[in-house]
Amino acid sequence: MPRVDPSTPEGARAALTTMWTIRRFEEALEDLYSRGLLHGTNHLSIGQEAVAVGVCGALEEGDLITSTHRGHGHCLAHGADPMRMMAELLGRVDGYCRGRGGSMHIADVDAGNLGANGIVAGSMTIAAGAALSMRMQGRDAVVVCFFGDGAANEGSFHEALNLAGVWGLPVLFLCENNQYGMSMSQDSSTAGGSVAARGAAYGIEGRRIDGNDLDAVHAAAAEAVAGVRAGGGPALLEAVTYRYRGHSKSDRNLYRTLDEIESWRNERDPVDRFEAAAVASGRLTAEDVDAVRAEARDLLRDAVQRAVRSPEPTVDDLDGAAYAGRSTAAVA
Amino acid sequence: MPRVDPSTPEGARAALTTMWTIRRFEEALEDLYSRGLLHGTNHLSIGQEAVAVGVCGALEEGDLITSTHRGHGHCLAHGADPMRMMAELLGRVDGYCRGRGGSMHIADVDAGNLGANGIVAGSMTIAAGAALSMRMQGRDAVVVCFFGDGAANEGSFHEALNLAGVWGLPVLFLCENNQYGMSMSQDSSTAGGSVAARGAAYGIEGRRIDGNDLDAVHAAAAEAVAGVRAGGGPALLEAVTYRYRGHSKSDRNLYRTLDEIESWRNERDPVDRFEAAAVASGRLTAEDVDAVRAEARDLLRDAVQRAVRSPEPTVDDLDGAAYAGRSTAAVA
Amino acid sequence: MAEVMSTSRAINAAMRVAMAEDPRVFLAGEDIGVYGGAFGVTDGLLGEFGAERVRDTPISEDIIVGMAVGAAITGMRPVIEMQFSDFVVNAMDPLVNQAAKLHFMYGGNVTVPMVLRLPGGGGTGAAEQHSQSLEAWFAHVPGLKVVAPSTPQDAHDLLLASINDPDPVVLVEHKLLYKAEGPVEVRGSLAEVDAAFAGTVPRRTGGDLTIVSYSRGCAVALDAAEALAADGVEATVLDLRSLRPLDLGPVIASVTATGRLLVTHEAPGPVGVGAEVVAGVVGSEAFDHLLVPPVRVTGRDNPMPYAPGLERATIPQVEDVVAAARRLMAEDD
Amino acid sequence: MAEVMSTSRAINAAMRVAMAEDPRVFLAGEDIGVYGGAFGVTDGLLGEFGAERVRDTPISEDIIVGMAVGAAITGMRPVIEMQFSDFVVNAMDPLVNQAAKLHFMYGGNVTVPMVLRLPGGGGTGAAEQHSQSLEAWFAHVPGLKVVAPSTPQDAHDLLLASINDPDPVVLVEHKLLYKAEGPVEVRGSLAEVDAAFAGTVPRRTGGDLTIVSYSRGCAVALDAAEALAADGVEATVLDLRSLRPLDLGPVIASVTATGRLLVTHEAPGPVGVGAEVVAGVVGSEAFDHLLVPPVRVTGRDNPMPYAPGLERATIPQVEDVVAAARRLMAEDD
Ligand SMILES: Cc1ncc(C[n+]2csc(CCOP(=O)(O)OP(=O)(O)O)c2C)c(N)n1
Ligand SMILES: Cc1ncc(C[n+]2csc(CCOP(=O)(O)OP(=O)(O)O)c2C)c(N)n1
Ligand SMILES: [Mg+2]
Ligand SMILES: [Mg+2]
Repeated sequence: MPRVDPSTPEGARAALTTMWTIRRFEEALEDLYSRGLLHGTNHLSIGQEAVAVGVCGALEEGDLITSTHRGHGHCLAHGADPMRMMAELLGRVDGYCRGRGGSMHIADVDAGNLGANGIVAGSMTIAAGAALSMRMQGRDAVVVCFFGDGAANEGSFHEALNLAGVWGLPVLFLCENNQYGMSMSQDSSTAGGSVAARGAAYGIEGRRIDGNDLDAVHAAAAEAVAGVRAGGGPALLEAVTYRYRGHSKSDRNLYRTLDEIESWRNERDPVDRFEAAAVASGRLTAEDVDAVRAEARDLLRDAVQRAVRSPEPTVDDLDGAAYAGRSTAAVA
Repeated sequence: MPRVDPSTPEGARAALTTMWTIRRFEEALEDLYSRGLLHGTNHLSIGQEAVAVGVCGALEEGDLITSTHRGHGHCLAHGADPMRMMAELLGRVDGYCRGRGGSMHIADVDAGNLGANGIVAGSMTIAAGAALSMRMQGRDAVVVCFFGDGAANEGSFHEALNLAGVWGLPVLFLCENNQYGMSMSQDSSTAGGSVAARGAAYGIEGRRIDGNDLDAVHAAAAEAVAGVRAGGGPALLEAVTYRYRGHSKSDRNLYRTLDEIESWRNERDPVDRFEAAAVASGRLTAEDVDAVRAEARDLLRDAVQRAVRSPEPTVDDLDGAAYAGRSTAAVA
Repeated sequence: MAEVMSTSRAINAAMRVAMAEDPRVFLAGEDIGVYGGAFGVTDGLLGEFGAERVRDTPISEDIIVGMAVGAAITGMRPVIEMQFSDFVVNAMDPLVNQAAKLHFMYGGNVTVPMVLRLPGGGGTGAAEQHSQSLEAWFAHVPGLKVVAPSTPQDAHDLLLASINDPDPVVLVEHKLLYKAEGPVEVRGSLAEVDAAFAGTVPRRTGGDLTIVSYSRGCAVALDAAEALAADGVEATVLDLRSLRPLDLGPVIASVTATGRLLVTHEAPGPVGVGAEVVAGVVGSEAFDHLLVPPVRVTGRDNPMPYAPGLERATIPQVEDVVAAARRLMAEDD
Repeated sequence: MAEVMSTSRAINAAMRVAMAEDPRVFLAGEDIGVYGGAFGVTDGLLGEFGAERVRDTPISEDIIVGMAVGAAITGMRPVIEMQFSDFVVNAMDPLVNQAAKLHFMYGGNVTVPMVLRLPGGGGTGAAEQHSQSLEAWFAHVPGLKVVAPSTPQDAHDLLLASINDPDPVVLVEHKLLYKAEGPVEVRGSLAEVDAAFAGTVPRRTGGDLTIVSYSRGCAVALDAAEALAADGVEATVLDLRSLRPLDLGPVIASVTATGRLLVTHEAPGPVGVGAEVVAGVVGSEAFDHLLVPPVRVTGRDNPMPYAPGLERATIPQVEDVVAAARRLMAEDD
């Protein structure tokens, strides 16, 4: 039974809360960055919330995910504490990685998030291995492997889908197609033009879905996960969505038009759409929506306040930290 | 106009001569090896002659090929001198690589063979680059990239087909599907079960053909090459064939049955089939066939005799040889 | 003639010179076109030379480098950018098994004139997978050449020399140097720069101590030398510039004079370039002139962490070099 | 208890012990099942443990290693074979950016207990792309451990210790050692072998000279030492066994006594493991005891050629080590 069922009032409320939490989280990062409190770079998922929330909501306790450089949404949707994520981004000891990993490398293993990855497609082979592991241990878990449209052109994509295919591994490959890999449009980088269609090359039926429709994402993911869990082998979904912000801090948005961005934001925003759908279907009232928004805002405000109070790691924290066992330093 | 047209008597004779040259070449290697005169390992293409000869015959002057670890056939079919190949395998200075490369690394650049490659799928990305190069130089040439069924599971396959697809590069990807990648059957290693079908993932129409029917291979290759040359972008052919010998010297043939080998050898041998077809269609007489066989035998005998007389390289030959320009040794 | 410009502009100018002169030269990499590259190094070149010669690629590092090999052996002169040097891990086959070996392995029948630009190093908060200094690997591989400029002028010249080189060259670029400025004489043509010049050069001279580095390490070394000078310790600072081949002659000569050797670089110490410098020097005639054991000041032996304090602790700082140099001076005078 | 067996049998026996004891241990690689691996090392294990635990993979090195990382961080203990070490170039991302970094980068929340077996080295006529010794790369990477056995017993024990290790371990196997025989005590369980033992050990002792090597280089070094002994020169031969961490204590102690250091390995010299050994020793208290400059006898600095004479010339031979040792003895007595 999935953790969040948006067709129910409680589920709809939970899903909307998480979508707003993600959006507010990303906005809080922008704010911290502009105030010079955040270093490094980060990749925001504003506009893509329905994919993370729809998919992770369709999972069960014990299911695993692997995430990407644009992973804050996946992480939150899979149950992470915003305070600990924020602490990680601020480089503090209460961060999920004790401040060692930062935005691109948040792992929340207790919740089943095996980790974001700074390497495009880097987590795809790891996801296949985790899926094999679940099967060899007789665990019923499904692994969801998030990846971008750009990642689908890496050799790792191919090797992962092929191995998952021949070994029938319980993994759902979830392409979050926000239509650009940094500056390259999917058309200019992807022969054939479709990630979903590539599934056929591996005997996997790929499906393209509207990634900005939370209900649709949830339904498609739930169906795919059920098939995978039932032993049907890997599945592939391509959720079409859009990122409003630049790829990262260095992006001048020269490769797309403002009109394009505006039209997605104004006409297809996943949060707006879900609020409207949930109210129209009677799952939520307008008051519920207001309450959820306020809740997310307060949650984030609190998370930031607590995160900034977390101490910075000290250099001793590095001693022996590269190894779980006997470290280099111990002998050399 | 292709270099060899097997539908004509002259073309049929030329094609048969090359097929026999390849087979005799491989047999000569077995003989040298069993007499302790050949070191290292080698990968024989006995049984696969129709692919190399059919495809290379369909090319024009100036067209390029890239080859694999099982490349003797490609090399001969693309115009190499058996004496210089043999000298290479014997590690002599008259070898194509001055004895430095051996069986897996014969390049005959003057004839347009950019080289065999010891890395499975290693030449696939190189072929794409060569194709780009031809186009940027305004040359009309087509590049044929030979690769095995096993190679189709490497990430390089994916990246090569994708790039060739998006950039519309003039390359024919020619999968020589001998049904095994060392010990792994295509079924057990290849999700989806077909290399040709993978073309669709890149917007390329792949075709599976009978790789033991020289006329069919030639026709399909000629058509594909013409399309590529006309600017149609990359093409993909999967020629189904079979290797009679073990993968290499260490092979105990535990992964297949003797029956399977025998049935291919007895019922589908490409040389037998072409001889029968050519005689039946009146392109060759039985006497022609005998003459061709004798010619190939004599050619190889002569090649071996001359190759063994070629001197071994001396150590000076290594000085500065790793660099075309100023070498490390010159400064350090 | 020389004008002040940043390292990234100096590299950009070198690409412009080479492309204007030689139609065989082309660029390829991820987001190098309209985006101008993750660090803006190729900015403007798409407009000037068009999409055939400034090629945005899919996110496919293996074929970016493999494609370059195929183009190079058939007459082109590709100049390739890895968006971050860390991603070259996805292209080690075309680089090491192909580019480095084909000329030798094919008996001299092909040459592989390609340049691989690798923006590397830490200090930007990009963490473990976007901050590595991997040059030791390439310096270990016969068939490759490896250069690592520390000044805008050298970045300009070494890129031109690399493009002119018949062999595959890895250009180690440090991300923190991109914005560093200096006087640059923009060359008029490829031929103006001779590859043979890429040897070790002094950046400062002093008789007490020899400090060797390359890439961004030179700035650290120079700052340390200034701090030491305030104490009356005069160091020679040598910039290797080329890591393969490695030009140890000037290092040996300097150590013979000073008797003290300190090598610093950002990459971790074990089996790093510093080990080669030390081993090369002690294996030479300078051995007899060494007064104290040579010392290495290298990156901490852990992946590059994200938190600013940890990152700083992982990268050798001026004070680390100064402290090590002081210990060297204190020993065994 | 000990029986004489080849290195490949000793490795095979270690896999059997580990798999029988620990259900988390499984094998994966190309043609390791019915074929028994390109070098027969996994022969028989498929029959014994079945296809779920002895997994033939497609020819896809990136995912062989990446899959192992994913399995390791979720509770399994994969033991992976690269068919030839040269193909690890296709798997450098999962090895270096993932396996080596995840434990650190994720703040200790995961461990990566995997073993990567790398059959490497030349001498088989397999030429440039099937003969490399790439261990210097891995020894440079924090987060990896690297061991390189020279005897069948060590191959057995180090594999067991590696499987028992919570960190990713690269096991450097030399193809020419597979058939080399020696006495092996097959262990009864994983726990019998303590990872901490993997330090440097003497294979021979002598007071005139310290020769350091690892993997197949130890056999060359020992033969050279015997030849030198015939001349009255007694060498200590030290086997490093572990390249990361590197246990230089015994090397430093020995050099302090002998005053002469020779390091030999098959990999090319520049930025190789030998450089680290030399730099580590001269950076230690042994510095003051060195009578002559340390010397490295390494692979020739070119790709491994095919022709037997050229291949031989590229790999350090016993006579090369002997000649270098004689020069060392002749200097500065
Ligand atoms: C192997 C690798 N190549 C390149 C990069 C640089 N890079 C980071 S994100 C990115 C774009 C990825 O596009 P996509 O997969 O569509 O994900 P999105 O950013 O759109 O979420 C690139 C090129 C990287 N991190 N890793
Ligand atoms: C990258 C790489 N992985 C593995 C190998 C070892 N190997 C050599 S040939 C071969 C089988 C290749 O199968 P296929 O592509 O079908 O070619 P075939 O041998 O059947 O001609 C393997 C696994 C290699 N040479 N390179
Ligand atoms: Mg995208
Ligand atoms: Mg095959």
